[in-house]
Amino acid sequence: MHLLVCGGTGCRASASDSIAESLKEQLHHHNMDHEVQVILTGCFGFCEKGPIVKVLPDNTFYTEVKPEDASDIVAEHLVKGRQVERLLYKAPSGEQVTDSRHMDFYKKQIRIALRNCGFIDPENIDEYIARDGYLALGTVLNEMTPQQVIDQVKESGLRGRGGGGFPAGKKWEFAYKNESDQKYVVCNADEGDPGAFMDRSILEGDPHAVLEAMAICGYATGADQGLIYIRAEYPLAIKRLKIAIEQAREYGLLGQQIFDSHFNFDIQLRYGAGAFVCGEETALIHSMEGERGEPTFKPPYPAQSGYLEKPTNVNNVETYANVPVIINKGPGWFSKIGTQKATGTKVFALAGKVNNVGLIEVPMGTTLREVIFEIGGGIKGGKKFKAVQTGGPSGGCLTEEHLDTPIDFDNLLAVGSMMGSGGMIVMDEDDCMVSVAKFFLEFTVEESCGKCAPCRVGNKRMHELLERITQGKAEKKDLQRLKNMCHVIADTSLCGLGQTAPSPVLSTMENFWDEYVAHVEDQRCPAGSCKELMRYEIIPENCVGCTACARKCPVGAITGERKQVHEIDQDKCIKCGACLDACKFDAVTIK
Amino acid sequence: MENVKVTIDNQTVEVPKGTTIYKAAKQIGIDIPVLCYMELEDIGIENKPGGCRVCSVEVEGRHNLAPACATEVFDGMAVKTHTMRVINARRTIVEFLLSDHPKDCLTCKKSGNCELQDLAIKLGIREIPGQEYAEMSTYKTDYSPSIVRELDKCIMCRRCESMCNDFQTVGALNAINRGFDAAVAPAFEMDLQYSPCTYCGQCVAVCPTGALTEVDHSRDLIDAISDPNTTVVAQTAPAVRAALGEEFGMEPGTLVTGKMVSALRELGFDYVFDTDFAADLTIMEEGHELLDRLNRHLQGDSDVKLPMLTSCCPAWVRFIEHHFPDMKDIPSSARSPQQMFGSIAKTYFADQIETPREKMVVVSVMPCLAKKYESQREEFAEDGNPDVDFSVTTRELAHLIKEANLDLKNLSDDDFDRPMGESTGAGVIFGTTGGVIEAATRTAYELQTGQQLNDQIVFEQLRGFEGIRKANVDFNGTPINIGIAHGLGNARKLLEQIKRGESDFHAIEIMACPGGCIGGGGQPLHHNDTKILKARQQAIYQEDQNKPIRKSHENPQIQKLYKDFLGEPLGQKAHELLHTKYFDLSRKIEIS
Amino acid sequence: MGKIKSLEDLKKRKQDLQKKVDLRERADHPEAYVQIKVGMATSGIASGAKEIYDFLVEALEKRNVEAVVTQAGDMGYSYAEPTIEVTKPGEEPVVFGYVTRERADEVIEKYIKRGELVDGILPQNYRTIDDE
Amino acid sequence: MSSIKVKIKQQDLNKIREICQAHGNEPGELINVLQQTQEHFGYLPAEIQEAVANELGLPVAKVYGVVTFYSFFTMIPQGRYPISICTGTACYVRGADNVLQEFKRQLGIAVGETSEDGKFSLNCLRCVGACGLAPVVLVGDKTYGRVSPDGVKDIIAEYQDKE
Repeated sequence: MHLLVCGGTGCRASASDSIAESLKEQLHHHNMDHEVQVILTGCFGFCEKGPIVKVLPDNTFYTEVKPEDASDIVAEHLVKGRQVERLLYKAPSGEQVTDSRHMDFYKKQIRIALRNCGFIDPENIDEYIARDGYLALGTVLNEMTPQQVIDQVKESGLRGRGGGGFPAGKKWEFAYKNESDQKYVVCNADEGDPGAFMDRSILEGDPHAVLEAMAICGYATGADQGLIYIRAEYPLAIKRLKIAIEQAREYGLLGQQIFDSHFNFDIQLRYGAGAFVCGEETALIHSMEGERGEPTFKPPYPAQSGYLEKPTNVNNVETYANVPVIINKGPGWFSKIGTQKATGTKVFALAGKVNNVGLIEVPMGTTLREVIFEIGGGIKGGKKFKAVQTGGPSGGCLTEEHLDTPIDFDNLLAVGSMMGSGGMIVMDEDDCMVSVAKFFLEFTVEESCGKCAPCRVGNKRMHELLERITQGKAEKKDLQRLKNMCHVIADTSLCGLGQTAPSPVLSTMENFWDEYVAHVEDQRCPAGSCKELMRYEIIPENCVGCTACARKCPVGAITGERKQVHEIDQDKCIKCGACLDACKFDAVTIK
Repeated sequence: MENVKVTIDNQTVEVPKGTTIYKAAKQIGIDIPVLCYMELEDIGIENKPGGCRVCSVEVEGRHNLAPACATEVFDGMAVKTHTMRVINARRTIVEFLLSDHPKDCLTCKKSGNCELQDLAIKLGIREIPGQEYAEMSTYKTDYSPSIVRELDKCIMCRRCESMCNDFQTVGALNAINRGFDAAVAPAFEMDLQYSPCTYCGQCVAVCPTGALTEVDHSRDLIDAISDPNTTVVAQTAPAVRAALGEEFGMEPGTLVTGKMVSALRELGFDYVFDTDFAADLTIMEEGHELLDRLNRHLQGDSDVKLPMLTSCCPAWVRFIEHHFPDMKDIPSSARSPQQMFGSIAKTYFADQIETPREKMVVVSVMPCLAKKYESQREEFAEDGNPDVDFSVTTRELAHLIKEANLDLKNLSDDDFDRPMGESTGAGVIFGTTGGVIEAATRTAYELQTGQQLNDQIVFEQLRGFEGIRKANVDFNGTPINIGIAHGLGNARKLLEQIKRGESDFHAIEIMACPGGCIGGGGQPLHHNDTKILKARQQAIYQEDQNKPIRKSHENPQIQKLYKDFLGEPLGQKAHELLHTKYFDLSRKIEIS
Repeated sequence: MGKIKSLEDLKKRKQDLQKKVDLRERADHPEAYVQIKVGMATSGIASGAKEIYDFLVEALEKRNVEAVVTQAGDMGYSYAEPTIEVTKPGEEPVVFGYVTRERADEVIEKYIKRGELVDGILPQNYRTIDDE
Repeated sequence: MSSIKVKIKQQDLNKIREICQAHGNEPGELINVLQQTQEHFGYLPAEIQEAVANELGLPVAKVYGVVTFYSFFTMIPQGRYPISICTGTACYVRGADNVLQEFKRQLGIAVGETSEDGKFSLNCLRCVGACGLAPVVLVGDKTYGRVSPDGVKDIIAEYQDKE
């Protein structure tokens, strides 16, 4: 039997390392170390209920496991064959699910990029090889010309998963056709989208897939050097990549004359130091060169003049992760999945107000409704769905009416959002759309490199105006001005960061115009979330003078004698809501 | 070269492939505004960050606007440069820029000569929406001896950064911070005086706004002239006369020597002298030093330092002191003309007019910002009284002339005062790249060979505009290898050659600014038109040609100076008054 | 392990390593393999189900039968314990009772390998969640 | 007139030299060098940047330009217990901002600052990938999930008495 323990970042944050250790101890105790193997894997995706322990082969899916649960899992399940019921996943319907294959969360998913995540031990190359690892590289080197490889990738219809959706094969071909004594293959692992962690999960769960794909790309484009640009804040992914690179070198799968061919390829790591704009490929290249990560005007494209001014192919982690499968199963197999214009699958980091937060991979063309209400299990706490935000700071907020939109690059663009790198945040009736727009703008303002005026100054001004709106200080004509700023910034910014920065504002204005108007005309926040437009007051008739609220108030804004009606000093009040929670007599109200 | 056809505002133009929209439009007289873009033809500097986006235009079939400065045309491209969409974008962007820009135009040094102001006027901007609550970047103002930095006015065009790093390789300025807080500044936002800045002033010369300006001494000048108890002496550098006229609407390259002298007299200077006189003096010292080193070298003295480098340019001197301190004994020990003038004025001339040096104010009019700093160097003062009290730029002088309501164009052509207004053609050509070394060659040749140059007085091989030039002059059988560099980046290349022992030059002239002093940081702004620099260079050569005497050692007032006062070139008195030494100013990591 | 020198070498290596992940591979697609559930509630264990389970896992691997052996709870045939349920790909599940090592051996050799029926088949009286 | 002197401890300089040499003293390795330098020193004060510039043959203005561009680099020493609040979108919609405000209030410091006793520093980071636990707070390597403003006090208290 195998015990798979999720070793993704989320689960590790809740001590899944110790769980694995405890399980091993317990197995030892019961003398079962030889029959049962404990494997710390990459992310299972079902982060909402982490840490996860999965028992194979019966697919028992234990959720929210603590190290001290190890003794029960071993003594009850493994020794006695009884599932530990209290650890089983309970569906939102309340029903216990005994086998992960019956979880709604996994039912609609097809795992290509995540095929090995939560399945193999990412620190063991043998497990990757056992799953056809490096077979694609071997096949390519033995049986195909670079052009044939490029043709297969083109034929598969694979498009860049980093945001823009540019056809990967075409990109490879550009790099291939630019002759040079030296070329580079770069993997963009500088995932900086707030609320996206799919690249990290792939690197943590299946690092070899990316290495193999980069080598394939190196062969196809004529590069013998690969560079992975990875966020320094991803220590686990870095560690696993380093191990994977070492193992691949040991096996001769990186290095000189791979598979006894004339092809040499090696990979180095470069660390990103916290700049979202470095997701833009020219900025990324400058950063790798030790410069400020500022984007430059294209052309020249990296395929013409990239790293150290040599032709360079840049793709992101998820894009690469698809490549070995395309080679092994054939482009035809791949292109049958998804839609005609967007083949294959897409990984999303599903988060926010859904029941099942986690990492999912669905075929292109799956609808937002399926993702949110089937895989995601609907809205948390039975609240009402309000919006879903895709594409992170570059994307937009979509509403009820867009729920049946099949997800692909073009469809999302058409409705005012975008695929982006795959963040998907669900919002409910308590979320103020103006505040959400402001949140994203704040991110853009912080992450703007400052090179071009519309992004540097324009976004700052937009953020200020949004701030005014949420404070009830804006006028109706400001809304028009805001719209104009959006259009100009989108129209004139230097790089994708600035060009798409207005999307969260434009899409919320488009879909939630009334909400903007309410803030401006009535100084009212319909979601009741804008603090400046809120007042906590005490209803004298209900107040019994129990002093509970005054004791809870962190800033001492509430005064009143015992058994006397209390009062809130509005100047001191920070609107934290502690008084509302503390009052047992419904004497605190929000206005 | 392949040509492509492009339609801009319904006009078709054929241009070579690779041409930008901006340049193609310019060819047919369509003016697309730019702010960050800067191309200095001939000196190989192009600043094209695509940052300001003011040049945005509409390209048919493209989803967003294209920056005209960076977008290359393609065959069949259709461009609209002034549609309402473009106008709206352009105006909105300039509103953005202004919303983060101080509104002190009334007292700003750049007022009337500011590219941002021009644009605001052109686009008819009357209000900046949201200004009441718009946060503005604030930085402390940095006053160095030469340059004032007011980063509040920085619009991140990055031109200064290009000049400081790509052209000068000084590396004092760099983009710092990011996003709204981004600006261009020295490390740790330190004051320039603690940075490796050479005060060349090329950052000031290209700054489109008032973020980088010169330290203004016009107030000191008014005070000095207004004081009846001081004798105010002017010296004017050669490059000033070739550029001052531009400030009064004259064609670039118009010589205004005589009118400038009139103006200075009108302003109330007691004596109007010429730095050219001191340039001749420099040649006497530097020329003799070169011959001395050369002859010792030819006699087999292996200790002698060759090549000898010129030392007239204070930015260049500061560059070697900062960046190549181990080579600080290579430049000539001769002081610059400005400083030679000062020390002679406050000794020889002060004696003549029986005025104590404390009562004399020597003011230099210079094309240069580093001269302000040079005049303040401790070694150029006696008991705290500087040889040159302060230096004003061509631009500051122009302001004063305008302030005094003088119509430069119609002033009479006056001559400089004597004795220190007498100069030769050799002194004049100090104002352009190659001029110092040509002047030195004229004198050194005659002194070394004992033969008159007569008709061959012009050394064409030393003239030109390329960044690094090499020439060989036959000193009657002895071939002398001469190198010339303008721009400190070019100087760096020659210095590194010397360091590696690969240099076979005997003498090298170095000027920090493009084209030499004519392109100095204190000159009328060229607004990126390097043709202006070339016109000024021609004017300098014209002035040389007009001079009856064209060799420094033939200047009668110089001859008299040596006879009556200094004695021999390189003699003891000359050493005291006309030579200097250099310091190690580099950054040093020391163990604490 | 040393360097992988050729594609053949890799394929061979994969063959050798396959077993490492076989169990997981099959768990993902049990319908493609012979599935054997061993009733292992307390009573099952008391009647020796654990030994049967161990025997099956070992024997199937030795005899190269691609199968998935899982533990199940009470199957509802307490009278016949230990019980096992065998589902061959594309076929209805068959439940065997009173399973001993010998009978288990017989199930593998006759029913699973050759498709012959053996003694001890119990009537099916429940539906699994899979069927829904 | 004299040169500008930058004072640094011998052992610090040795460490910087070691790091730079490990990267071949390549100017292109600036960011990797700074990463390791910060890892060693905890932050990048001016003299450290000067020394790195000197070793790599770069203008110190450029090094500073890079340091101030990337949010990972800091010139302020971090507290012994660096507190990071995830402000990724998932945490945001689940109330990270209120948690952040509460930390600011309780510690009396702004984001990017270190408390006077050097104990705590406060930073925001974008998505640690534990969205299921949102809002997430990190103290050093330890992760706290589903943190509410009420819980802030307890987290701080856990470290307050530690040395």
